[in-house]
Order: sequence, then structure tokens, then C-alpha cells
Amino acid sequence: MTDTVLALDGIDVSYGSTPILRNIDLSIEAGETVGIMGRNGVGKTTLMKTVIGLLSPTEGTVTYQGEDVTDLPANRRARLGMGYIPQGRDVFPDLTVHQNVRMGRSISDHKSENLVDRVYEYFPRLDERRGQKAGTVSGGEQQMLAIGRALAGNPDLLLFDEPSEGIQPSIVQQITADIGRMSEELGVTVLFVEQNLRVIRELAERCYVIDNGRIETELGATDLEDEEAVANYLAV
Amino acid sequence: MTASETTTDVAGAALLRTEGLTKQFGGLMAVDDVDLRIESGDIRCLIGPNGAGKSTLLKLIVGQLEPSAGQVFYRGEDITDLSQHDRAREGLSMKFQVPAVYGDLSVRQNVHIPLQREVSRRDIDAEIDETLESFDLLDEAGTRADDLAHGQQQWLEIAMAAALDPDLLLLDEPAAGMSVQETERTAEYVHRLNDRGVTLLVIEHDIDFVRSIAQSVTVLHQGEVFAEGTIDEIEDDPEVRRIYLGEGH
Amino acid sequence: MASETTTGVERSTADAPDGPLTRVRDALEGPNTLGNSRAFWAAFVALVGFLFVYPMLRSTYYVNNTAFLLASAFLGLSLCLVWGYAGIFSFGQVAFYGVAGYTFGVVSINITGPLGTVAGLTVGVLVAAGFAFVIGYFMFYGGVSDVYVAIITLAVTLVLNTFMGQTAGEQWAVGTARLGGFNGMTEIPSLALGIGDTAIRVADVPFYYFVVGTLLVTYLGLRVLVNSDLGYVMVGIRENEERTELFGYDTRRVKLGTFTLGGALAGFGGIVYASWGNYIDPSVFGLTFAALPIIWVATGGRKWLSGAIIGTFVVTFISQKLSVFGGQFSQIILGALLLIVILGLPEGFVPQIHARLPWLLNRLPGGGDSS
Amino acid sequence: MTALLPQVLNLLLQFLDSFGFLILSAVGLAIIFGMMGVINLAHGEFITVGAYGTALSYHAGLPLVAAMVVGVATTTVFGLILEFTVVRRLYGRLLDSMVATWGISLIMIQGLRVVFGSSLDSIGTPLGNIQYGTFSYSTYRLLLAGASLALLGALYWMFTATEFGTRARATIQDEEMSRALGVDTNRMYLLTFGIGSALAGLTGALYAPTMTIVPGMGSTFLVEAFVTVVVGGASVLVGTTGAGVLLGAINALFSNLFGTFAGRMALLVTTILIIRILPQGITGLLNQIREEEA
Repeated sequence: MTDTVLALDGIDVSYGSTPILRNIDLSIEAGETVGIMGRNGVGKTTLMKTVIGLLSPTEGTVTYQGEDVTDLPANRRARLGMGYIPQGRDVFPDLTVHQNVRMGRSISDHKSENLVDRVYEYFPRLDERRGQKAGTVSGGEQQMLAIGRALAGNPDLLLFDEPSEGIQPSIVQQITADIGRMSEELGVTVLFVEQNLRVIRELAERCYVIDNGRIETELGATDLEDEEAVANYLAV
Repeated sequence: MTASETTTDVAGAALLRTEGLTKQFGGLMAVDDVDLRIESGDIRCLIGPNGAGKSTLLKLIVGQLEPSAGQVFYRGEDITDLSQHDRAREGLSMKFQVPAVYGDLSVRQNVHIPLQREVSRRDIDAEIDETLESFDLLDEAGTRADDLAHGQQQWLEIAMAAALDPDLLLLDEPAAGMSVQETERTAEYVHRLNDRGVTLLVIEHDIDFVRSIAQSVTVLHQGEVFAEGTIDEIEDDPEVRRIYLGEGH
Repeated sequence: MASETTTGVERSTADAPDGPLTRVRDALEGPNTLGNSRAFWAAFVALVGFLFVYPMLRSTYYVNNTAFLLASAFLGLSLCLVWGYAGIFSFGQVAFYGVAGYTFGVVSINITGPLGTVAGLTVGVLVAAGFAFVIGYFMFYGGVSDVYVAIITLAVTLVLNTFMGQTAGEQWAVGTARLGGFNGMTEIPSLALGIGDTAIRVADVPFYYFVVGTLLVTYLGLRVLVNSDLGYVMVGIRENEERTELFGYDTRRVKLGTFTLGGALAGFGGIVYASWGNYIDPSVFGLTFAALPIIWVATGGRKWLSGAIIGTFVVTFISQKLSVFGGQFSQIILGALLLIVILGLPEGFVPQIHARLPWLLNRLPGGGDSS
Repeated sequence: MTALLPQVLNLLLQFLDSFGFLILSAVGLAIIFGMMGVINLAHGEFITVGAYGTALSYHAGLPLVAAMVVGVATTTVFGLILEFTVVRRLYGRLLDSMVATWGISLIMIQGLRVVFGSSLDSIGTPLGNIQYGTFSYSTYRLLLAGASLALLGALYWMFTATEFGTRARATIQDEEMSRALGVDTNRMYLLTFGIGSALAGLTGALYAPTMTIVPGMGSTFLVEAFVTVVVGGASVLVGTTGAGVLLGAINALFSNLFGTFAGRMALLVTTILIIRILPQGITGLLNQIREEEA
């Protein structure tokens, strides 16, 4: 019996005639928190969209909990327990905070229990804003909402695209702590993409580095402790 | 800068100057009080983390977006209220981040449309050939623009923007999605344009590319000018390093 | 598909470079039109020759009917110019057609004799152009975008339909011309060109020649236009308006100009129609008629002048035959045709045939000039 | 004073009648356009199908209300089939969708004529008239104004309070994200088109007793529907309601003062002016106000 939650095997993705990702192999075990790091424009977001199924690879397979999901559309994958938090949050601006949270429940179709109420325990600030239009809350709150929305469906795998992007450092810290706590308490497996050094070091148990559409290297826990080395993969 | 200085601008000063340029989207300050100054003949690179407001700034300069506040001066003249096409006629040209070529038309037709502004009917075929030649696209003259490889589409768009014979050319990520060789070639085109007297303002992420073209660099962060200087100064600046690593200020 | 949109124009002529023939061909040819080869021009000359001898081969009835079919092409071409080249989806080209037709009627009934019809022709075209200018100004300078253009032009047309429909009473007359409500305006004189006794009354066979002649001039004139710098700008607007604006072109002005010219051309078609049948009624502003030019042009190939002309001729011909032989199923077949084209051949059938022509010619014994 | 009151009342009744007609004509079109970006030029014929379904089953002996239900059901099924076979291929091709649905409309009009002849027996307007002084008003037409309000209320409830409504709105706001949260957006579009069709069918069913039932009757509704949708803009409920109030008032006023014809002309002139000033319609104006407040 294997505990591999997600495996990518020889994935190539292109936009039109432009190759974005080339021959990506990675795998994530149940309960792990794995980071993918790299600078702007190296294909991190493309990778996330390929995992959730918003983009189709030209080559390779995506395996989720032992099942080949390469040909499943995003909505089917989501219902198998993938929670996706996109870059830039993408909350539904004209829906209320609570409606946004409830939108995430479909993820839990395969389970008896959803976690709508737990979301408000993790993010009391969302509780205060339940009835407010999501487009009118602050950037940090939108980020909490995007996390809460994915969490509401009690996902097995959380896909997180740049949690820190465009958010004040103090809130980044808080959100980082929240993610850590959630993965621990709920046993959810986390795959996240990031270029913020501190977030990577705090969250990731191990990390893939991508550049130019390829996986350049993999960093284990000890490698991640060497701040300078990690920074060199990211900085200007 | 005092109020009196905003209205008078010395002749022969900066080719492009923005003053207090601001763009607000809802509650978000995409560009926040930016004063930018670009001298004639410069190659300036604009860098900064995602969401820093770089593309928005370019769109404000070229007139695609209206600023919430502030002004744009071009050759000392206030062009803030000028339409996009009037700015283009004044010698401002732009290449978009996502290639905005005429996908259904041939490469030749693509270049024809801007070039006919500058060249008479009689000479246009020769001029198109020359333009395509200088961007190594002559062999593709008959290809539909949508059928070009990504790199070639980027070059075609630069060729189109350059066909207007601009004084100031704005390039939004000209090397995005390119291989190392393609990026090098793009840098070569940029230099060639600059040698012809074109001033360039370039948004770019690839720091090697920036190093290969830029004379000076402006760092934008959260809509504001964060730092300015030569590429070496910027690279050694610990503050810049920190915003790139996401540790704020 | 790619071949005809992309290949540069080959300019091998027997004429000396810079000779007059080359200059004429340069003006007429370019990537914005189909048919840039000597074979095309040979076929073109043959077709025109045939059209000129046609009245000697058939009875006046057929000549008259063919004239009517050909006259529809003005409306088709006007939509082709506006929609196919400049990307303005006008659902109301028939408004200009009808307005000009009515104007022609009013003027030519009030001013008797050939002078009246010439004045009616002139005023009618000017009124249609002016009307198109006003509507175009409202739309393009108000930032009205594609679908809204369609809806506004359609709404304008339908209101004209309502308006003309209620003009049955005595009080609805301009001078001696009664508008006639749903029964329409009758006794519109046939065109006569010239002054006084020397004028030629344009009916039957002369009308046919008038239509063939003006259509020929219009087609060649539009070829020159769409292959000119302005034509390139129009195509640029169709493909990507924002981009074209950033090349320094005032796209609103170009769209307004194109729309006005399209209005004038549609108006000319309406005058020819009113003069052909000596009659016009509010159904020219009706929903059904408004959609016809779209069907013609979409079926033939909206992005090409020849597509518009051939599409207009073929579809009008088919629907005529259908109404004779297909009876009540004619509209159904027409609708199905439209559906099939949009779903199956979104670019129209003429460019498809054009792209396959070399292949077809090569299959013929002896091969062919594949250019 | 006493002379003025009946005038005002008359104007009010005319407004309600006009408002009801605009809203009921437009609402199906507005939903399909606002949520899917498809212009359904066969909208008038969808209404016709509703009217035919109602009239045919009424003449077959069903009570009027049951006949109306049949009319709505027929139109819904018809719309679902069309979405599945044709409309589905036209998402994102706005102009093509107009041309194709125009083809559908031609087929439908003539198809109805071929099958059912040039007209059906009329049903006759039920419920009699309201008399007030010299004025007389059809009770049923006033009931229709009430029905349009009830319909707006029901739609408001559906879009804001139900699971389906939330998902539908989420899909318009961000299709990709909705898919990533498990919403089958293709099915969403199918259902939305079905609802739009059902509403068109309802309009046909409701107006069937008041009209001559002929294959081309759809065009009576189409212009008003378009004008209302254009003036309203993309926001289905707020925009359409606003447009209904504004245009209904103008139509009633001009009809009352200068006759039906003037009312229709005023409708168009208003539309042109509004498009000129507010290219995004009333929705655009509301968004602008909201932006400035934010």
C-alpha cells in the first residue's frame, strides 16, 4: 500500500507553441508539506494549474491517491478532495464571505463531514465579516477567505499558489502559522508554490526548485536550513 | 518638488517624465505617486516583485489607462490627456506582455500596418523586407502570426513597435518564456534599436537579461519607486534583496 | 485556409515595372482581397464579358431578374465593408438601404422627369450616408462596443419599421409623395440619367447594364480601397482595435468613415431596388430583411469582397428557387444553411473554394495555373 | 383636481402594463446574455413556443393554468436540447452566436407555420376589465405587471439565497475558480440556458391569452427585450429592473401624451442616449458609483 497522495510523471505543459514546463517529476506523501520555489515566471503557477486540472499537460501523467486523473476536468478533481488556493486569491467578489466559504463545500462530496464551522474557528476575522461582500474586505482577509474556502471542503490535498503574494508581512506570518497549524491538526497534505524565503523555510519539510520550466534540484530539510543557499535560488 | 516646477519644464530635459503618477483600482494602489525620469538614449529596466505595478505604469505612460492622479510629460510636454493614438504619433510605442500581434494576418501584413505610417506605398515592400530581415523573420513573411513560435511572436511584436520609428519604446517582458539563446538574441535586438537612437523602458524579470541590456534600473515595489541605480548598485542593495525575498520593509 | 490570408502578392506581369498596367494591378491587388493572379483576372474578364452579352442570350424576364440578383450585391458589399473588413457588426445596413429608397421615392415623385431621379439618387445616397454618420458618431464616439452596435443598429431599423408602418394616413405625405404605411410607397419612377429629352430611362435591359456597370465600378473601387493604407487600418481594427490605436491610428474616425461609406453604399442599393420595382414598403426595415445581408455575407465569406458578392448572388438565387420549388420549406432551408455555415465553415464558402482551387485545377486534364 | 386624478391613475396603470411587458420580455434574454455572453436572437421564438404550447394544450381541453405549465415545460425542454446541440459550440463567439440563433429563429418561425398553419385560435383574455371613469383596463394585463414583480422577486431569491444561485453567480464571476472548487460549469451553462428558456416560455404562456397567436409573434417581444437588456447592462436583476422602470415610465408617458407610436420612438431615443452616455448600461453606472464609494 502506497501513501503517495500526488505524483507527477514526465509532465510537459505548453501555452500554444510555448513550452512552459518540461519533464516534471515529483511526488508527495500523505501528510507532507512540500514547497516549490523559483523566481517569477518560471512556471510555478502553471504547475499548480496542471495539478488541479485547469491546464492539460501535453505529455505525462498526474496520479492522485493512486488514480490516474490526467484526463479528469478540474471540477472532478476538486470533488476528489483537492483544495486549490490560487495566486491572487480569486475570491468571488460579489458573493458574501459566507457564500464564498460555502462554495468550497463541494470538495467534501466524498466525505461525510465538511468544515465550514471550523473555518471560522481558524479565522475569527472572517466570522466578523460573514455577511460582507468578499470584494470589499482587505487583501489579507481575502487570503484567509481563499484558504477558508478551500478548507471548508475538508480537502486531502491543499494546493497553495504563493500565499505571501501582495500581502503585508505581519499577515504573511500569521497566515503561515495558520497553514502550519491546519496541516498538523487536520492531517492535510500541502503543496505550495512560493518565492518568499521566510515562508518556504517556515512551512516546507522539503522543497523542489524550478527554473526555466524544469526541476533544477530538490532541497531536503537540512538544505533548507542554509539560508544563503536557498536565497541564491530566489534573489535577483 | 515644488508646485512651480511642475508646470515649467526645461527644454532638452528628460525624454519622459512622470510626476506623482497614481493609479487606483478600487481600494488597491497599483501605482502610487511615481516620479520617473528617463533621459534620451537610455535603456532603463523596470524590475520588482509580482504585483509591484510595473505593467500598470507602462499602460499609464502609453495612455491605455487613465491615471487617478499625476501627470506624464514627454519631451517636456504634458501628454496626460492625449489619446493613445496621439501619443503613438508623438513617437511612443509599446510591446505588450502577452504578444498582441494580428493573429490571423501574415507576418508581412502585421508589419505593413504600422510601417505604412512612416513609409510610402512605393517603398513599403522593400522596407518590410528590411524590417523583417533585421529581426530574422524574413523567412516567415508569409506565415500567419498565430502560427509563429512564441519567441518569434515576441520579436514580431518588437518589430512592429519598432516599425513606427519610435523615440521611446516600452517593452513589457520581451524575453518572457524564451530559451537562453532566444533571450540573448532579444538583448541584441534591444541594443541594435538603442544604437539607432531609440530610448527604451523595459520590464523584465530575468536578471541576466537585465544585466545584458540595462544602463540603469528602477525597482518598483507595491506601486512605489523603491530604489534606482545601476544594476550593480541594485543587486548589492540589501533592501532590494529583502523585498524580493518577501520580507518587506 | 492559411494560404490565401498569408501569401504575399506575386507581381509577375508582362508589363514593365512601373508601367501603367503594373500600377493598376498594384492598386487592385493585395492580401486583403482574394484573386491576385493572372488566372483570376482572366476569369474575371471572361465573367464580365459574359455579363455584357447575357441580355442577348435570354429574355427580358431573366435579364430583369438577374439585374435584381446583382443589385442585392450592393447591400451585401456594404455589410462586407463594415463588418467583414472593419469588424463593425451592423445589423442595420437595411436601415440605410430603406431610408435611401424612400428618399429617392420622395424626391423623384416630387420633381418630375429625369432631373428628379438624378436628384433623388444624389440626395438619397447623401441622406443614407448622413444617417449612417450620425448613428456611427453616436456609437463609436460613445465607446459602444461590438454587440451593442448590433443591437442599436437593429433597434434603429425596427423603429423605422414601426414609423413607416403607421404612415398610412393622408397627412403622411411629403409634397405629392405619399408614404403609404404598410402598403408602401408606389409609383416611384424608374431611374433616368441625363437631362430633359436626352435622358436615358433606365429600365429592363438598360437597367441591367446600369447595375452591371455600377457593380463593376463598386467592386473595383472597393478593391482599391481595401488594399490601400486605409484598408490595412480597417483590417487592423477588425483583428485588434487596441493594438491599431497604439500604432497611432484614430480608430474611431476610421470606423466612422467606414460606417458612413457603408451607409452610402447600402443606400445606393436601396435606390436601385426602389427604382427597379417602382415601389418600396416598410418591410425593408423588417427583422427578416435586416438579417438577409448577414446571411449572404456570412455564407459567402465576410472577410472578402468576392465572398460577399458571390454569397449574395448564390443565396438570393437559391432562396428564389426555393420559394418556387421548395415552397414553405424555403425559410427552413435558409436557416439551416446559415446554421451549417456558422458551425461548419465559420469563414464562409468562397474562401474555402478559393483555397482548394489550385488543387481542383491540378486535377483537371492538363493541370492549370495554380496561382 | 378631480380631472387630474383619473389622468394620473391612467398613467400609472399604463406604466405598470409597460413595465410588466418589458420585464417579462427581457428577463430570459437578460439571464442568457448576462450569465453566458450569448445573444439569443431566437428569444422571440422561444416566447412563441411558450405561447403555442399553452394555446395548443388549452384548446386540447386543459385548464388555462395547466396549459401554461405545459407551455413553459415545452420551451424549457426545447431550450435544453438547443443548448446541447448548437449553442454549446458558440460560447465565447458572441457575434457567431447571434448569426446562428438567427438561423434557428428562421427555422422555428417557418417550422411553426408548416406544422400549425398561419395562426392558432386565440384563447381570449380572462378576468374582464377594471372600469374607472372613462378609462377601462384589462384586469389580466395588470395581473401580468404583478407577475413580473413576483418573478423578479423569485429570481432575486434564487440568485441570492439558493445553492444553485450562488454557484451560478460564482461561475460568472470567475469560471476557472468555480471549476477548481468542483462546479461543473458546462452543466451550469446548460441549466442557465434552460432557465432562460423557461422564462421565455413563461412570458409566452402569460401573454398567450392576450395576443393573436401567429408564428411571427416573437418579434413583438424581441425589440423591447433587447432595448431593456441593452439599457440594463450585464447585471441581470438590478440592471433589468432599473431599465424596466426607466423605459416603462418613458414609454407610458409618451404613449399617454402622444400615442403608442411616440411611446415606441421614445423608447429607442432613450436607448440611444443611454448607450451614448453609459456604454455599460445601468449596471455600469451602478458599478461606477460603487467604485467611487469604495
